[in-house]
Amino acid sequence: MSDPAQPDLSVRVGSLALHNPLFAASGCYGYGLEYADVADRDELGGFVTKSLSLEPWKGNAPPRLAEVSPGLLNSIGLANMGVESFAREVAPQVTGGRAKLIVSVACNVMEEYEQVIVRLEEVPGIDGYELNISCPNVEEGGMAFSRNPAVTEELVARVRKRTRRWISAKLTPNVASIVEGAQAAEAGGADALSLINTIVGMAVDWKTRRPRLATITGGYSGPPIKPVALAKVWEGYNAVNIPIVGIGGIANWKDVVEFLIAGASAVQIGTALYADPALPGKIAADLRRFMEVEGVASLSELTGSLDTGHGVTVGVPA
Amino acid sequence: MSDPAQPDLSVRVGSLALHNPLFAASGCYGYGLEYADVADRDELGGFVTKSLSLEPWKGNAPPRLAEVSPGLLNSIGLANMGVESFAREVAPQVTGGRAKLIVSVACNVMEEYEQVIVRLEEVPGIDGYELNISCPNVEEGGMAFSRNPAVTEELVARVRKRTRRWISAKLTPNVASIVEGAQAAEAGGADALSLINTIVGMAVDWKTRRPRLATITGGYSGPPIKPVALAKVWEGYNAVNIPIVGIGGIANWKDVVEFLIAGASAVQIGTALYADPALPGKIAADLRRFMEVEGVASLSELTGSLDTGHGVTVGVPA
Amino acid sequence: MKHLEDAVVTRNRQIRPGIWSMWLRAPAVCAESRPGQFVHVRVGRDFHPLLRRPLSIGRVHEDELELVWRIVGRGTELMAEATEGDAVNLLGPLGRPFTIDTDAEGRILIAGGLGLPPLVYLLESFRERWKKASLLLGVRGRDDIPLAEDDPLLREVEVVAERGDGYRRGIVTDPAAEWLTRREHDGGLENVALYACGPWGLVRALQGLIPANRLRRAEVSLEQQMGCASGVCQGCAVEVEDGDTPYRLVCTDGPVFPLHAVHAPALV
Amino acid sequence: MKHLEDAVVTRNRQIRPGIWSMWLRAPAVCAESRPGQFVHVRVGRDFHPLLRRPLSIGRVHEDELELVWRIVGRGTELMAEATEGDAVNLLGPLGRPFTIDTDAEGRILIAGGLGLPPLVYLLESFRERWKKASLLLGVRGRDDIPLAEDDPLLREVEVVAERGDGYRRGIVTDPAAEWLTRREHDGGLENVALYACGPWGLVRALQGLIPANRLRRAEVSLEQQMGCASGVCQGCAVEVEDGDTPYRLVCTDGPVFPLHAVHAPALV
Ligand SMILES: Cc1cc2nc3c(=O)[nH]c(=O)nc-3n(C[C@H](O)[C@H](O)[C@H](O)COP(=O)(O)OP(=O)(O)OC[C@H]3O[C@@H](n4cnc5c(N)ncnc54)[C@H](O)[C@@H]3O)c2cc1C
Ligand SMILES: Cc1cc2nc3c(=O)[nH]c(=O)nc-3n(C[C@H](O)[C@H](O)[C@H](O)COP(=O)(O)OP(=O)(O)OC[C@H]3O[C@@H](n4cnc5c(N)ncnc54)[C@H](O)[C@@H]3O)c2cc1C
Ligand SMILES: Cc1cc2nc3c(=O)[nH]c(=O)nc-3n(C[C@H](O)[C@H](O)[C@H](O)COP(=O)(O)O)c2cc1C
Ligand SMILES: Cc1cc2nc3c(=O)[nH]c(=O)nc-3n(C[C@H](O)[C@H](O)[C@H](O)COP(=O)(O)O)c2cc1C
Ligand code: FES
Ligand code: FES
Repeated sequence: MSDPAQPDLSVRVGSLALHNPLFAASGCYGYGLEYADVADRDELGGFVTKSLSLEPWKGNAPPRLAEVSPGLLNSIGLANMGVESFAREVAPQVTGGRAKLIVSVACNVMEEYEQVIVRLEEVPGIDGYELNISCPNVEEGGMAFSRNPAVTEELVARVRKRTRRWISAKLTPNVASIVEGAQAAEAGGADALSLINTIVGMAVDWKTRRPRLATITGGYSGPPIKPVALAKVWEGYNAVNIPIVGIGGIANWKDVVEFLIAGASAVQIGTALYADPALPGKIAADLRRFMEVEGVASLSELTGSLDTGHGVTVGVPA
Repeated sequence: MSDPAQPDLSVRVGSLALHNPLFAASGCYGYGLEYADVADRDELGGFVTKSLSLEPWKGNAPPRLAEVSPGLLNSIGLANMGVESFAREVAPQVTGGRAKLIVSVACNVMEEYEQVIVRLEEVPGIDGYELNISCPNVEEGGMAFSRNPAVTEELVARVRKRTRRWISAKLTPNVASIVEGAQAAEAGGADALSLINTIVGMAVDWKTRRPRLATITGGYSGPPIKPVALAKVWEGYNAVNIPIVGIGGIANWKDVVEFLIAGASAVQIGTALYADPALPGKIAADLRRFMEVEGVASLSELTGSLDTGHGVTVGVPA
Repeated sequence: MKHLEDAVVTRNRQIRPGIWSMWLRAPAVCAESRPGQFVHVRVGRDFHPLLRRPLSIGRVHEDELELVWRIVGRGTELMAEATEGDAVNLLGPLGRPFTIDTDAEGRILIAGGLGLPPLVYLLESFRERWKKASLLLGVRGRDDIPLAEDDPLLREVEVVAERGDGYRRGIVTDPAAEWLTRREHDGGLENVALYACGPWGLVRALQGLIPANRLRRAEVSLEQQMGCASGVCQGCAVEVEDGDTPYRLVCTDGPVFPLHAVHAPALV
Repeated sequence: MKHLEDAVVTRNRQIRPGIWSMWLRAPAVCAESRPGQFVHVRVGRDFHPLLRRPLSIGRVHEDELELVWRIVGRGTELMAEATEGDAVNLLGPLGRPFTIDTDAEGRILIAGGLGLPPLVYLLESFRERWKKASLLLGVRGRDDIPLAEDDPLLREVEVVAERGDGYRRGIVTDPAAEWLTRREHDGGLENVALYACGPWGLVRALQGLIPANRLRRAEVSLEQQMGCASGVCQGCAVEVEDGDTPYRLVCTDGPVFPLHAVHAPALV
């Protein structure tokens, strides 16, 4: 509950108003119920569900996780319950709180994105969608969608026709430049961009000579990817006019402030939730302290406030 | 000095024979003289010089380094003495040892690569060239070269015409797929590929709201990039027939073994040298122990030995 | 219901070379814990290591529980550095426990190495109600027994050691096979419940030893790399043939599964 | 010639809140060290933190040297945890020292905060040969003096504190300006050598206070983020107007530069 005497953490991400800038990231908070015993969902500004597909997906062969100190590789393969179970059984339990409910959608083919959205439009209380077009762990679709700007634009545009709800396009960092994809999503009608999904990585067991993930490569997440994510947020911020949700390696309030300064309007916390499901509440408290101490009236004034001073973009070698 | 009773660490990288698989990476060992007081150059299989351009380059504005625990961001901007000073003053002092001398070359335009090579061809004792077409810290050329397969191929082919010496093309990981660039370099006549250069990253000072590098973004290196580098080496290994030199986050002998298993024929140690210039000698000793304990007769048998077993490539979601 | 609880270390000591036993005061976790469940332990500070470490709940005495582990990496090493009074954050109790089968007439518990702690917990909970339950433990040698030499419980465990070391020499499936044969003769296997925990080698051997459906119940506790330990990340999948999908989650569907339904992963 | 030397801690103590002094036995480094040089210190184990930390060489007594630092982050924190007998790997001595100008007739040393250690070293080396050298130190308050309260050297330093705290209240450029004015009257400035080390604010103030080329010599020691500290990475560039390129490396061209040639970086 926000104390009126305390700093107000609220931010807007386009049409989406959040009581604080902290989302739980897709795949790191289940469907919103799993951590209910140990953490108050309403301490989050919002949460993004595990990506849902039209039918349930079983995911990839195990092992699906490898810790690579101090980060994580995963090859889950979008194992999920499918839109129908979510819409019927889960959604009624997770709507209506202070935390906005953003449903992530991931499919193999464009038509299915539309079908899933059509089904979700029947469910009241959903605050928006995140189109996961950036999963590195599936053979068809996934990351390939967001690597192709034309496909990105068409996909977003098709979904846009099906809903008035908030839409964010979640893009992959595994590209030469995020600019084309970001502009394509904007052109397609996205309300926001979610940057970034995981980075392709790999781990090997030197003793057995086997890959540590059954799929050999997987998606890299956690604190080590923060510098890469910050660069993509900054790149995206300078390329589009829609707001950006920053994601990648966030584990404390300073990380949050850095993402905002680099151009994010809100952020998502992913892997760090596994270590501490109650982290968002702690970060929110820390952010209030930060605002007080530093005299920040509104978090949104931080967004894109990077002081490049005499800083130059990459210099021409003399 | 290699004891004949001890395991033999020698490997071949195409036509290049090394007494051990450890190179010092470009930019992390200067021109071969700077660490001479504290580490024996001949404990290296080879070393790659700081990238040289036709004229001396002054590099980017400071600050040029930001530690992002436990990795490093740099925006050096290829500050270097230029080929002439190297050829005249430095080369005579660093040739002729057991450690192979690989000269790295980086220019803004293709013609200059040729000019630098032509000059270096006059210098005896150089064992090969590494074409740095992947620097993220310069405005022209740099990373842009290796993001364009046609340019990569032409550049390698042009240099190929100028020299019979060993050539490796150093590629950027900041692309959607390394396959096209790798195949282009192979088609152009490269003897090997060096994978990877740094990953674009950024760091922000939350207090001052300033970027921690004057150039805002820079190149990310050190242990956190190892999973990304391993994935690129594996991707490259499966895409070309020329050998691969693995680079990225290597800090101990296990890292070396993992890179070999993933497809590298030799490796380069970069950022970790700043912490310990004497590291290569220690890793070489550890590799000997490893070979003895694990009964490995030759390191080259490790190259690409990844046991994918029933491991599948990324699975099709059911 | 699971808790996030700052448990307080009341004792932490090395009980065998590289094997540690820690007692923690954790009233909330203890109040709801059942044998076969585990806790997800926050080790280290900040996010080094990043993930928690899953450890089986060993004995539970009032509001204290025991964890027993072997040092295998940074996480387990850090846990060995904790001393009395330190706080250790636990997420738990987690997972589905062993089935306490009130109608079974024979109970055999089979542990391989560090698989012992949850079976010790199970044994103690059986003891409250029934006299008879046999606990077999297979180890390489004396140094691998996850009980201190001075632990009174050691007398209740039938140890089989590959190296002998003063115990019966052999592998744990030997006495297990004998027990089952004996049992088949006097009373039959139909009312027997078997509980196991240990490495994949043991799981496979037990699957070979005991034909499916001959026992009233045969359960095994599995391990898998874990992220969330709460059914969130879908990371801890194992192949288990007892549902409509080929995979089950160790953290929420398990760690206890029907012995015959589990498949060893390809990479093990 | 520089060395990689496993130095042994002979004493490590907190001398002011958050300020530490460590003495290390490091015969190889000590044998060749000169005032103004620094060592690159390996802190932590493995590669956490990844980089070494540069610290000025403070006093050198026989085969022991002193490091004095303020805890500002993980690296300096870890150094505070070292105790007598621990080994600390040093790379050094590094960089160009202050110029020991045998012909100068007046010597003024001006330190800001943690800029003191190299000037103390310089003062001691002057003392061997000449009586007179003035060392001025500017700090916020008593707690920021990088010398222990019981250190006899404290009596030889003219402390100026912003908060007073029993010392002259003000900033260090006040007594510096007075000293220079006095000197100008009796003897002139042409034979004076000035040595400084401190934050950029001090450097700028001194540049304003003393017109270029009025002194015989004015040198300042700079800091910059460092990677290799050996001229390898080109990471520690600063803008210095005394060569053909706009940048000079703090680790090899410096850390000591002509006062009037240095430019504060844009991001400071
Ligand atoms: C349900 C369950 C109960 C367990 N109970 C016990 C117990 O009572 N006693 C005991 O000694 N060990 C137990 N383990 C194994 C224990 O979790 C690992 O030994 C421990 O996580 C290793 O961590 P580390 O940092 O020391 O090793 P590292 O080598 O650093 O571990 C690296 C990564 O692998 C994971 N990991 C390594 N081995 C295992 C494993 N076997 N199972 C799951 N994750 C692993 C770690 O969590 C970490 O993510 C249990 C595992 C599970 C899943
Ligand atoms: C030549 C030289 C001499 C120095 N002498 C002293 C001294 O005698 N006493 C003292 O207290 N400090 C001195 N410093 C500053 C000292 O190096 C930093 O305070 C220290 O590196 C901070 O490390 P950290 O891990 O505690 O902080 P962190 O915040 O973790 O540092 C992060 C990164 O910034 C670098 N860094 C931070 N501050 C500085 C700085 N001012 N200069 C260079 N790198 C920095 C670190 O090396 C590291 O890479 C000197 C610096 C230089 C370049
Ligand atoms: C185990 C795991 C599963 C994930 N599943 C999804 C998913 O289903 N959909 C999605 O868009 N992102 C998924 N992600 C990516 C995260 O949402 C996030 O983009 C990424 O992990 C980077 O953030 P972090 O470093 O904070 O974890 C997953 C990440 C992890 C670690
Ligand atoms: C400070 C610095 C300077 C570098 N300069 C060059 C360079 O001039 N040419 C080049 O090809 N690579 C350069 N690199 C990249 C390294 O050679 C290497 O590819 C990269 O750092 C990854 O390896 P690492 O993680 O072991 O450092 C530089 C890296 C660093 C950290
Ligand atoms: S560990 Fe996350 S679902 Fe089991
Ligand atoms: S710190 Fe590497 S060149 Fe100075």
